[in-house]
Amino acid sequence: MSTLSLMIFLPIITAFALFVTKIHINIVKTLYMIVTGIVMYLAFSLYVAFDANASMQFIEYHPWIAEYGISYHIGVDGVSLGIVMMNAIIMPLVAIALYKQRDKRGYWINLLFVQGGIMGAVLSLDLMLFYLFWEVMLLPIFFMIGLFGYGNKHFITMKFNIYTILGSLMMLIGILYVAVQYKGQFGVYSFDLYDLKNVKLGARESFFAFSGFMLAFAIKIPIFPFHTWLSETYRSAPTGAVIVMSALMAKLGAYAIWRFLFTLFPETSHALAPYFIGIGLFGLIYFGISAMSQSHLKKMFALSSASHLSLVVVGFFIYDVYGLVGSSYLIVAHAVSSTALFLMAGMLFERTKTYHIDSLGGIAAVAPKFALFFAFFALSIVGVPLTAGFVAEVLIVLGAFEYDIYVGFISATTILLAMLFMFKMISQVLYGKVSESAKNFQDLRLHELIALIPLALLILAMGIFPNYFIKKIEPTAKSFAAGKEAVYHE
Amino acid sequence: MSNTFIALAVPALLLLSAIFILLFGLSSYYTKNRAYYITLATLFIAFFISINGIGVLHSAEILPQIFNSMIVYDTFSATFISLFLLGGFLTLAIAKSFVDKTNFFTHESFVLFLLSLFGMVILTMANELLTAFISLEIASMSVYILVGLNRDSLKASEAFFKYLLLGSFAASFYLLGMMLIFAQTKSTNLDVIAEYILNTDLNSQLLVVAGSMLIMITIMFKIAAVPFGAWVLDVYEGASLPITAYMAGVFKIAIFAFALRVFLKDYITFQAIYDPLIIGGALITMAVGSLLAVIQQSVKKMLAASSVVHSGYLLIAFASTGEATSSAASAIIFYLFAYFISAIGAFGVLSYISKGSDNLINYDDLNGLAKERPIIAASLTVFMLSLAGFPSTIGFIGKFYIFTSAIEAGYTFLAFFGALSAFISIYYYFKVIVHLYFKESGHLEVDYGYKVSLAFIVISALIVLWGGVGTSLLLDIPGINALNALSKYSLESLGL
Amino acid sequence: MNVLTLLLLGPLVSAVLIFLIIFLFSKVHQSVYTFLALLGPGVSAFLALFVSYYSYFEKEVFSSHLFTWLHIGDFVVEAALKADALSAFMILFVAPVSFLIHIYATGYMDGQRSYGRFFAYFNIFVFFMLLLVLADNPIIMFIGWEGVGLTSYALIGFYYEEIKNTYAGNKAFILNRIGDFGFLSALMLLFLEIGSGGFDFEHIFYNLVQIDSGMLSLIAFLLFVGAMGKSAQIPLFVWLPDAMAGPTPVSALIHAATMVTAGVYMVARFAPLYNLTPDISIFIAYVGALSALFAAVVATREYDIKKILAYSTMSQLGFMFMALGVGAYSTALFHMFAHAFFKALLFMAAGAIIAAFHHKQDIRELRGIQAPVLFVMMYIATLTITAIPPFSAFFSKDAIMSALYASGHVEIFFLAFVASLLTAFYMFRMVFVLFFTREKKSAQKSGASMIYPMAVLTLLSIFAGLLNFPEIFAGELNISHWLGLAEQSHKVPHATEIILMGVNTLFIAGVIFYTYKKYAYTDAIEKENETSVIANKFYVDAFYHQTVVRTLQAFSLFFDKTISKSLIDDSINAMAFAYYKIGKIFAHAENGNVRFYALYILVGVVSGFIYLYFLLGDVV
Amino acid sequence: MMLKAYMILSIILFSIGVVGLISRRNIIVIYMSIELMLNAVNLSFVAISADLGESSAQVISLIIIAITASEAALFMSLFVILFRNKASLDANLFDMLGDKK
Amino acid sequence: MQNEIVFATLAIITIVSAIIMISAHRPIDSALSFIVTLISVAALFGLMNATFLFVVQIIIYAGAILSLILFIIMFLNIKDENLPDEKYKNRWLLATSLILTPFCAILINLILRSDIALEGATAKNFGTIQDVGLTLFSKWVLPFELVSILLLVALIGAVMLSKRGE
Repeated sequence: MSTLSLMIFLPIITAFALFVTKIHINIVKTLYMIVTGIVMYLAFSLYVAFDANASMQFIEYHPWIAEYGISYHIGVDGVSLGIVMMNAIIMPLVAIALYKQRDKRGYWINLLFVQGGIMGAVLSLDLMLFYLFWEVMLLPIFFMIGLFGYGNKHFITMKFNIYTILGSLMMLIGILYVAVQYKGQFGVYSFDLYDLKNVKLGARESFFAFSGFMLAFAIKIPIFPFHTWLSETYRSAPTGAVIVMSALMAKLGAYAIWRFLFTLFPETSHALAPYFIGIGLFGLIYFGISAMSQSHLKKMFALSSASHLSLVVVGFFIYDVYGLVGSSYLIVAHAVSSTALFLMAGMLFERTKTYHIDSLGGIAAVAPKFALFFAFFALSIVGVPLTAGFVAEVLIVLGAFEYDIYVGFISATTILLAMLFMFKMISQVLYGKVSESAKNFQDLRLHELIALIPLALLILAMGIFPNYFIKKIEPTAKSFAAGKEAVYHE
Repeated sequence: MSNTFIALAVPALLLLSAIFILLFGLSSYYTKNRAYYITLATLFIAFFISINGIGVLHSAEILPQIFNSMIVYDTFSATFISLFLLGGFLTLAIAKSFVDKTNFFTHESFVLFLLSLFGMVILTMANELLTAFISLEIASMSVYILVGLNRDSLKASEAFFKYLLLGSFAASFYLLGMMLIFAQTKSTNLDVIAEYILNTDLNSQLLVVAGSMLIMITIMFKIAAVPFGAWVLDVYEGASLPITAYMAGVFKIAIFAFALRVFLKDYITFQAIYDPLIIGGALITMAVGSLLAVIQQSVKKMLAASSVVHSGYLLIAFASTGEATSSAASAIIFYLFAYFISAIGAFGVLSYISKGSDNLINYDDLNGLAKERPIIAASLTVFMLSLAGFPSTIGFIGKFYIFTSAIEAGYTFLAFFGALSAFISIYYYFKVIVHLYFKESGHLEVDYGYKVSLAFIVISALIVLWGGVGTSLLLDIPGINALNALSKYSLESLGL
Repeated sequence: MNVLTLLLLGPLVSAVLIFLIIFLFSKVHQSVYTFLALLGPGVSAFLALFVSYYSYFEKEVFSSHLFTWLHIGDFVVEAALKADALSAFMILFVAPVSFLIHIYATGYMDGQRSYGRFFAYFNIFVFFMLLLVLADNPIIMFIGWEGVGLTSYALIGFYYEEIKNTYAGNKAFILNRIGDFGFLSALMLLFLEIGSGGFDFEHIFYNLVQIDSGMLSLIAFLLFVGAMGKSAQIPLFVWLPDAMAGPTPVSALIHAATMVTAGVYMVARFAPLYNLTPDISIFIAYVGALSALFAAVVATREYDIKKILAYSTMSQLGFMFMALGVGAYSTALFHMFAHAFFKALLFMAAGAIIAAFHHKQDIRELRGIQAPVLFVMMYIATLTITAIPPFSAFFSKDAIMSALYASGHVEIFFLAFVASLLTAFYMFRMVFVLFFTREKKSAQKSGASMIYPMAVLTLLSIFAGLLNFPEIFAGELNISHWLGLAEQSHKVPHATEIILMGVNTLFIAGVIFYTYKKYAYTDAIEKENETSVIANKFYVDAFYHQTVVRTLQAFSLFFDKTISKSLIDDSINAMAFAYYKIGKIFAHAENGNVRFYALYILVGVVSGFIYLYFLLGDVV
Repeated sequence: MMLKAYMILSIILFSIGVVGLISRRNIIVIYMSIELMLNAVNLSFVAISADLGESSAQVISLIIIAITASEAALFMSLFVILFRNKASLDANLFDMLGDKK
Repeated sequence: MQNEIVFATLAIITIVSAIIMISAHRPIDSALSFIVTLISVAALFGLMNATFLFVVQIIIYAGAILSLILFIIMFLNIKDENLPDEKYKNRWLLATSLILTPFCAILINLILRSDIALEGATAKNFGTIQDVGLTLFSKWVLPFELVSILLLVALIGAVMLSKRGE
């Protein structure tokens, strides 16, 4: 079994094994740590072995459902590498940070499961395989919210689930449509991405198929106006699930736009790009401003994520090297930052039993380390220099300016938007008089520090030495952008 | 084993066993358990005989001189016969607790059970309308009676009443249709009718068209397509759980098997005429079924209503048989298998936890089951996911085939509506999961016992999962590809 | 190790070490922090002098290539430092002043709980400031630019127990970032126009001619937006007075000597660009003039000692921008140079007063303090700022005035003139109110670590003017020559210049006299009306609050509650609910009556037949 | 032969049966309506047989009569059960199942 | 011609009695008029020379099934007050007839348009027991056997359902 397959199936199989056996929670946690540790090791070795001058590599191919040309076809390139790395790094860290909190087997099993699912979805190069993982990774989240969430969790997890699946099903129809057209043109069925991109579709058909895909991705990301599940879901979800959703799954939606839409429907993507750039820019501003009036910490972060993801969408649809690299970079950067922030929000809740910004305050006085990290991560979301987000935003803005000067200006507002709510929030949560709920606030524990420090260092490293990371993405982005040129000039 | 032998041995075995139990029931050696195990053993043996007929291409009329070419044993029927037998076996095996705990499962009920299977076996082999009708009636009547088995229950009696009345009503349409066809073609043999249709123009086919439609209506009634299937909720509600499972899982497949044969042999020429009707039927069936399923408070009725939706999906594929014959038809076969195993599992779980009561199993009755019985809960979850068409289960592959065939036939909008109703189905299927896992239980922990029933539930769940991801890459167990091949062979054996 | 690298990293290393110590050890003696805090800036200050020395005398250009920051396609950003004359000039005062203020701060912050944290931030600030100044390309400069804003934010809100302070920090950073928005946009445009030819300053200026003039103006304007934010010019100035919430050394270092001057530096750095866009240059001059005047007017009705100084900073920056606007770059820079010393001195003195008086800041409450040393220093600094000869600012301001006059924009000159008179008024108002009183209050004595840096700065304030001694006094304009910027030289005849100087000084002296009459030993200050337009800063803050903040909040609520919740979410829920309701209606059809079920079947059959009829109707 | 006339009569009888089945609440009448429908079909079969001069169709109708008989058996027991339960044979009374609530 | 007149008479009797059957209030009336229908159908069988079917119709239908129905009516001792109060019976009849009319009309239309009538030569022994029996056992033996199983099922069912619970 290759590295990639191992990274996909080791967590899933372990999750199954843990599910059917009844073992002590401590062993479950230990196994979780071991498995995610192995995955992380594999991911690092993958990163090292990854050839920075090539695009798609580590390809693995086996036929699966022969009749329909569905195969187990996986591979990794510069962009997916980022998400793979995030997935591999975040999962163990989440566990370290929450080690003491969660004494439920289901929590860890679901997390393992979702890790495998996301890994599979990222690496898939076959549309059915992708769809399989795309849907499967939803299930653990559904369970996690329903089992370990807060508030009106049953309704919310259901709504989230239904909403997401609506998109997925439309995507399924899109996939099938393209595959059937392929059969019509080439005589055999195939769901392989590289086969299907040869399909010639009429403008109308292409548009509808595109819409099917896009709906799935738009809901998952989410972009305006498919975002209404977002803030309630984030509010209700337990920390682990929120992190997975915001740091990985939402990013996967953006990634999928790039991987599938741009490959399958280059012309349509190009033709519709202005609209999506428009929606993205609108979302960027809309979510940013919406976040201003939130009093719930997680809802605010949710909208902030949405705002940034809209920017990612803009970056992808700009479709040049800067936009692509910038968006890929922002995916990773924001994943790290939001992981850390949601983790810390979870810690905050564990200590104060509230997420309400109004009832918090003065934490810096009682827990300086906490305050330091919290502020740091919040600022990294804002995209201050020397953090990863800054690099990404500069690149996207550059791409946006290259695309169109007005698009450039609007996308440059990203450096303003996050501040509008983030700073007030920092002030209210960390500073001021010590609030009632923060009186007995315990500063960061050792295991929490162990989880947060690598994230902080990663953010800094990516902000200070971006070139080292971007080198791995660049060839992929370039080959795609070159493809775009071909489309333009056809 | 020669095919003729299989074709004769299986129904004969069922019939003889039925008669044996009927007589055995009068003797003093009789206990319910023995009759139960004899039935199981019969089904098991019959199943093992019948699976010899699948996977290889063959088609032959059985004793054409004596039976006047009225029955045909081909891979198609072999496949379905194996399915019924497996289904009957699983239903009965899972229903062990139910059988034990109730007093209305007498020896006659086993007889009827076997006879209904006998009817279905003949039905799939039938190549002639009257034979088909009689065998359908054998199966139906047995099921009517099985529905009304619990005479003390008002619900069961009422369900029996409705099913019988409406069933007879629908059957008379079948006969009327048969009469019209006969009036025109002078035959009831499917092959002869097909030949007639091929050799004449539409002017000489007026009554064939009308009669075929009447027969189609009977089929629609049996598969509970809207507006003919209003009975289904009430009857499923009134019947005891194993019987509901049997109806939903096995009996329905038998109807579809027959319908598929009739469609592919005769109707296919009329595709242009019937397609709008079938499409309309599919759309309205999915729409109404979804609406009804959403509002149900009890899991059993929800499953009943959702079985209507599943019929809608199958109608999509039926509509597509004209343009994309091979993929649509094999999609139907695959989907039938997928639905069959999932429905049997789902109803089986319900019957397992209802322990013989005629409870409807409301959603709230499932609360907290995951804590007390994680395996049962997980299995039910798997079945729900499969019914909902969630990837990694067999139900997804089934839907995948159906939608693909619809698109291939040019009915992309049908696939779209199918996806929409699948989307709505997420709500009611996941509601079960919500109750299983998320709600606190209100009742005390109960011991259900019956490891055997449990084992078969789990086996069904594993089949469902394996059918969704199975591949011979990992283990040398037949996976999706094998199932595909199976449906392809059975299709080819119809000689299209 | 490269000199510049060391110069840059010194403060950073200090900061990181301090952070580590805070983090790892709970109790450390304060002297450890003091040592570390002074080590980095000390090294930097020393090296800065070294670099400037070589730059000045040997015309040596130092440079250092650290690593490739980013390389995608054409977008190559090297993390490289370069100390050409302009940069060397900047670090000449930035680093030493920083060092001095560090020393001062060790006294000012003595014994405070967050002593270590303060110096960590302080050192990071110095690092970013040096990065800004030394950067060889605009992107790295932008990092430093943003970095100083960030640390400024942290330092303004340093006393976070009072949440208002942190809000002041927020405000500062947000307004700064509005400026950065312009800066960043300008850089992006610049890159897209000529970035493929290399994106360090040298190549940029070399390729400037390729850009068409409209775009060039846009870029120039956007760059200046950045400068507006950073240097607190109209309309982005409102953060500066609020920023006085930070500890006084912060005000001295960041909001007087270094960070706020970054805007000036940036415009000067892009002098080749601005030379090509005269419209924008004049615009800058106007903005500067208005800012200078506005700040001066507001300062006349201000009572908070630090805010008076803050407005005076803004006003002085306005002078610098006026000079920049008319192309007198080195003059502006020279004024900035002088300003760094006397303004830092003013702030430090004010800080000492505040520290001595239980952290009161209202000049009416501080009246009559007894601190002779502080008085002398403050007095000298005040004389400097009002441009009384022979203090340094006299030369710089005079140069500005004559440049303005020479440029032919008399209106600007006039505005500047009024502003300079007002400067004299409000500065002396402050001094007279503070020190020239009948009743006396005794103060705590300031520590040595505070006094000595101030003494050094006092000397510098007095003598810094020597460095750019104008020709009129037989000087050689050393700095101007050293910098060698592409200036638009507006020469005025010496006679005119002398007249200007004379008139100017005379008027200023008159104003001082008037002020003396009005405030010294009187209680005029008590009688002033606090509700006037001026005392309310022309309601600019309120205006911003009403228009921008309120609007944003209203939008936020509108988006979140009306659009997201009511419009989208509720309609989705309503759809689900409606669906359920329709289901209920169908449940009525499913009424359990078998005859109805039969009827449905019949309806199905009949409709099927009607369909058939229409299909087969015309067959025969 | 008047095959078409017989068939039309048969259709009319069938329709009357359908009308009776749906309109009447008395279950016995309903049952008789079903019998009428089957008989109508039989009539046609015999007519076809006579028209063809071949007796296959008669055999079919014979078999249908047998099927009718078996249905009759079930209906008889149904009457007994229903009457036992509710002391009435009103079809409208049996609506316990269903979603009316 | 003679045949036509007889047919028309019988047809009218059949239809009228069928209508009475479905509209009579008391089941016993319905049953009696149903007997008339069945017998006239049997007469129609006779008219077509289907003698065996004629006999079977009378014996099984008019004889067995109808007596069974009458027996049940008597056995259950259905009194008038047990009868459903069919207030809207006539409306229902009318409405259903209206709904059904298109079905009926279209089918009749199709029959009239179709080319079914062969007017084949009638064999000498047509419709006799010999003729029918030979056809039954040569061509239709399988349905015949199956019907026996069907009857078995019905038998078991009837016994099961009707026997008293223990």
